[in-house]
Amino acid sequence: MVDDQAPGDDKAAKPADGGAPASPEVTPAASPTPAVAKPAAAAAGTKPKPKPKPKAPPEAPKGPTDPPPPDDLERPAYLVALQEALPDAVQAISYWVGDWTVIVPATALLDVARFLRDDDVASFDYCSDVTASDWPPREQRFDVIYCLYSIRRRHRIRIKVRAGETEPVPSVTDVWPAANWLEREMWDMFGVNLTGHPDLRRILMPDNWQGFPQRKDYPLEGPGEFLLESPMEWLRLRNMVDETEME
Amino acid sequence: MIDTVFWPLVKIVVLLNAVMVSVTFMTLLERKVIAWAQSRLGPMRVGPYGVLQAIADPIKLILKEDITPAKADKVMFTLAPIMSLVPAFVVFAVIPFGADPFYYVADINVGLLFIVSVTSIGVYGIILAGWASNSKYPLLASLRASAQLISYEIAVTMTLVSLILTAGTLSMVGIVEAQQEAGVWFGFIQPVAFVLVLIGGLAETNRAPFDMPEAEQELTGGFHTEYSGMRFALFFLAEYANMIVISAVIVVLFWGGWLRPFPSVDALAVLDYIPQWCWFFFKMFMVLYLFIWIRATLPRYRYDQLMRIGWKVLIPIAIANVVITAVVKVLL
Amino acid sequence: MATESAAMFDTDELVLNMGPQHPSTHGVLRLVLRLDGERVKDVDVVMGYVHRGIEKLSENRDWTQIILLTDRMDYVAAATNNLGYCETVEKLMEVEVPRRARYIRTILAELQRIASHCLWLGTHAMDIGAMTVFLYAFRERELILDLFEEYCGARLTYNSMRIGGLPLDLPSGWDAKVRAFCDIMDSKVEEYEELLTNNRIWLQRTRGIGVISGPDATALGLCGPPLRGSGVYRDVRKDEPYAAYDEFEFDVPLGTRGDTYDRYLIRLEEFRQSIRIIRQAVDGLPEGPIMGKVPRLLKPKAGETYHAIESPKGELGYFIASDGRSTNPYRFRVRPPSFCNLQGLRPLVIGHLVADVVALIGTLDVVLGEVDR
Amino acid sequence: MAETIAFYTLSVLILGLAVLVVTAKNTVHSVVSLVMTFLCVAALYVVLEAEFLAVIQILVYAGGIVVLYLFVVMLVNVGRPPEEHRDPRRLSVLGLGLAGAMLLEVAGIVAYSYSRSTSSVTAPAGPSPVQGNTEELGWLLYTDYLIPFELASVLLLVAMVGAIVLARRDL
Repeated sequence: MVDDQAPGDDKAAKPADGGAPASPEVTPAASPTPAVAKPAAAAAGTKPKPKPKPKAPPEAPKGPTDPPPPDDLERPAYLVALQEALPDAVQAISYWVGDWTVIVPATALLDVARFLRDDDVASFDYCSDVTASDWPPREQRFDVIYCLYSIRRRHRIRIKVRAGETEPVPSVTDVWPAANWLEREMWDMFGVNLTGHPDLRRILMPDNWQGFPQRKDYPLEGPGEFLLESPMEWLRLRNMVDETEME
Repeated sequence: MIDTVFWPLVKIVVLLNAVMVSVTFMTLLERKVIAWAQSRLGPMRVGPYGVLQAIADPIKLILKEDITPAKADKVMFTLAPIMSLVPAFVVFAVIPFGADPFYYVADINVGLLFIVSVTSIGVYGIILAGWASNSKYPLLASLRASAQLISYEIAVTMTLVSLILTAGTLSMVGIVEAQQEAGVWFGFIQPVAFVLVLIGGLAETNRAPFDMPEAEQELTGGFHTEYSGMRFALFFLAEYANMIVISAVIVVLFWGGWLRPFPSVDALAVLDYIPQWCWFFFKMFMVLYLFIWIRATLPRYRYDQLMRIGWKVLIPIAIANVVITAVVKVLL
Repeated sequence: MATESAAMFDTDELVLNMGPQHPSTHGVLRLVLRLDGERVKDVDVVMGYVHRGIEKLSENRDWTQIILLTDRMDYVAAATNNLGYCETVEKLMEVEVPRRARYIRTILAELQRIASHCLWLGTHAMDIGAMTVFLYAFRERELILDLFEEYCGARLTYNSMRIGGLPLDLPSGWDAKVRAFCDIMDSKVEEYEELLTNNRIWLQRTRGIGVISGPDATALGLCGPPLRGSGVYRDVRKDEPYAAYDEFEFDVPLGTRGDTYDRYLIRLEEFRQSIRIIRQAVDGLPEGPIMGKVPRLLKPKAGETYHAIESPKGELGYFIASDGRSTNPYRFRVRPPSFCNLQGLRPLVIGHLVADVVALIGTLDVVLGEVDR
Repeated sequence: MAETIAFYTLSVLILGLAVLVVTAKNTVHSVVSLVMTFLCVAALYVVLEAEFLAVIQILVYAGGIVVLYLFVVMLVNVGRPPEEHRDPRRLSVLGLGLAGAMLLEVAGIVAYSYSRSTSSVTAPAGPSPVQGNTEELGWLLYTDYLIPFELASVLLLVAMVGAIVLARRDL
């Protein structure tokens, strides 16, 4: 169990559905690759493949709106403190239906996280949730989202980090141990390139799973594209794992 | 020839069958009593009020497929249930159900010691079952069980010594007669010893709250995890037979065996019209009921706590009890 | 010969595979325990056996259809799952829920909390060997299931709420039955206490077992009773009131030692507090509509939000992103309290015995349907 | 007659099981054979009407000591194949020598007891005031053999303390 594969490599696990051989690792995050931007490409009228997807969504959203806060809204003290302490780290601030979100670059994530945890005004001691969302047409397709809460001060904030497919996102497990499994799950589902995580293994999916199910270009139905491609190979791998797992 | 061979054989056959039948009904009793304790009905389908469940269960067990795990040690795997069952049945030879020799198979002069020594063999069944299954849960369980049995055996045997001192004999019949002479059941003279033997008995029969070896929630059933069908039934038989043995021993040692209440009060002589064996079985039933009641009520001890109780509480108390009994005996 | 005898005295580490088919892992949890004798040196928690991809499925379902998927997460507390989801979408759509609907939702959620705690109490006690409590607790849970059945027709997966309100008003006479249930439950909680609270064996099995300090519990992301058991005042009902909780009086029980016994006491106290809330809600139940103004075709504006409620297990959060174009959420994420509590299992378990492992799984009150989703 | 049959049956059983003890490849099987041997010896005691001795034999050896043997054997052997016997003939000379010495000794004892057949070996020094096997044993232990008995118990105590000291490294 413990000494199973070290699945840190998310490139190998790219879903290759419907015979689209375009490999995203050739031009990682430089431009929307054919595979990841297929719905967008189909909508634009270009026809990269002779076999178009039968059920392509009409139009894929380009990304979250992340609306800026209205000007007359007073910013909470912890945001002001954050902007004062780390002015370069805050890319943008967003406000929607009562939720504050700060968007920070991945490089500044750890600094922001530590500041928010340790600062007296902010004191976000509780990491509610770590998750991600996938916006394939965008260059930096992933939004990595940290929902924080301060038990002491009773307020919430979300940190959002935009990351490309191979762009490293530092793990915040050192800041909030709670993020350990949540990040594992996020990695399991999205394949965000997490760095510095102490125990990066699949958590919900089987250890030998190929692909990252929560990505938008991952098919909803079917037992996984790997099984579709070569069922016997899948069966063989599966049996092999079952045997080695028996310690 | 008839006296030395035929009658004992008949008695043995009758006794063995009686024990088997009582074990099956014991399981029914347990299920029913626990069900009532838990505000439900228990088995109700087989026969009126489910009384035939006692027959249906053994039939089911006998008809089930008997599986031997592929990597088990075949010989030991088969031997283990037998080794745990035989001692439990052998013990019944020396238990007197009445004053008349008709009611017991043998009255040997080291009866109590015989019981202690024969029951101590039962642990082999458990150890070997766990080892022969070649599986981790049974192995852990059998280690627990044997450690538990051995430690509690010491406490119980120590306690029995004080009883022997009080009665002045090792013979089971003699102990009851001593209670008749004393005019009082030893349970009133040796209440501490009674509690010790009761607790030790619960532990030795792996009953709640000391049922760690079979803790379903922890070890998925314990040393008999890998057993099925008739071999499992043998373990089952052994466990319940052991319960009956322990309750019989408790009745003989502490509650006057076949004696009526207040054996020295002549005014109650009318109670003598109830046959002796009825008294015996009634008392035994009460002890068994107590066992079941405890099981329905109490949570389970943890293994290390159980060992601590055995070694640090029961054994010192038992030794102190022996010393006090001896001193009192000498002084009087 | 010398080296051989030295090797013989080496102690081997025993790897014990607990689950996924094990009577007390509360579902299909698998623990790979590394044991020294019976003492746990390390544990690897393996899950995902009932991973159904509810998040992925939800991203391809209508907003309304998702309600019934949420039933299947924490299947012993379906009503709170419904509530959390509906509240989140309502927050995203900025829909006003009528007061009567909020009251009824509160009643349902609190009944659900009692039902879930009943199940927890039963299984937890069963793990520690007190089998009678199990059936007692289920007896009371049955009463709640009857109430739910009368309300919405289902006994386990209720699908009992809608975005903007409730699908059904209360059946006539239901409130009287709820009141009667509250009276029964009051006495039954006393009964549980009699059986366990001062039981020596129960104390020995739970006191000092799985101690975790308040800061540690916070850092580990524990939530609900395990967090409060460590003395951290955190209850979403109080901190970020939702439904109608800001209109009721209730206390948040806190532990002092952070052990299994404290978590047990807290949940027992939560029975009483839930009954208190239900009584207030039933007494003050306002008249009025049960459905807010919601468009027939649900299509929230593009935006994201995170909203949490206090489920019986702890902070149940939903992160939902809408793209404003399709009739299904763009991103649907559940913050499962059981998952986060289960993360606390490893630090709790290490150094304890195998018998404590089952007690500690019980005390965290995980539901694998929610852990795996 | 019946006693003779029982005696020889039991003797054959004891010898056969004893051979199994040393020949069994699997240590656990060997230990179980040992238990059987002890049980048969106990049965032999019963035939000789020494019930107390029989019961003690079972209680101490079969029920106590061998259980511990089995414990150790089981724990040490987990996951290991039974070790092959190394060169079986290596110590055969020594074994044969020991067996011969043992035989001579037994023969000597028999000859000695026959030559003094008039006086019983086990006769107590004073007249025993009690009847019965158990009582007599107790009487002997606490009169004639008091000092050896106490010495043996002291020896056991020393052994126990030693074992505890060895087992607990942090003492």
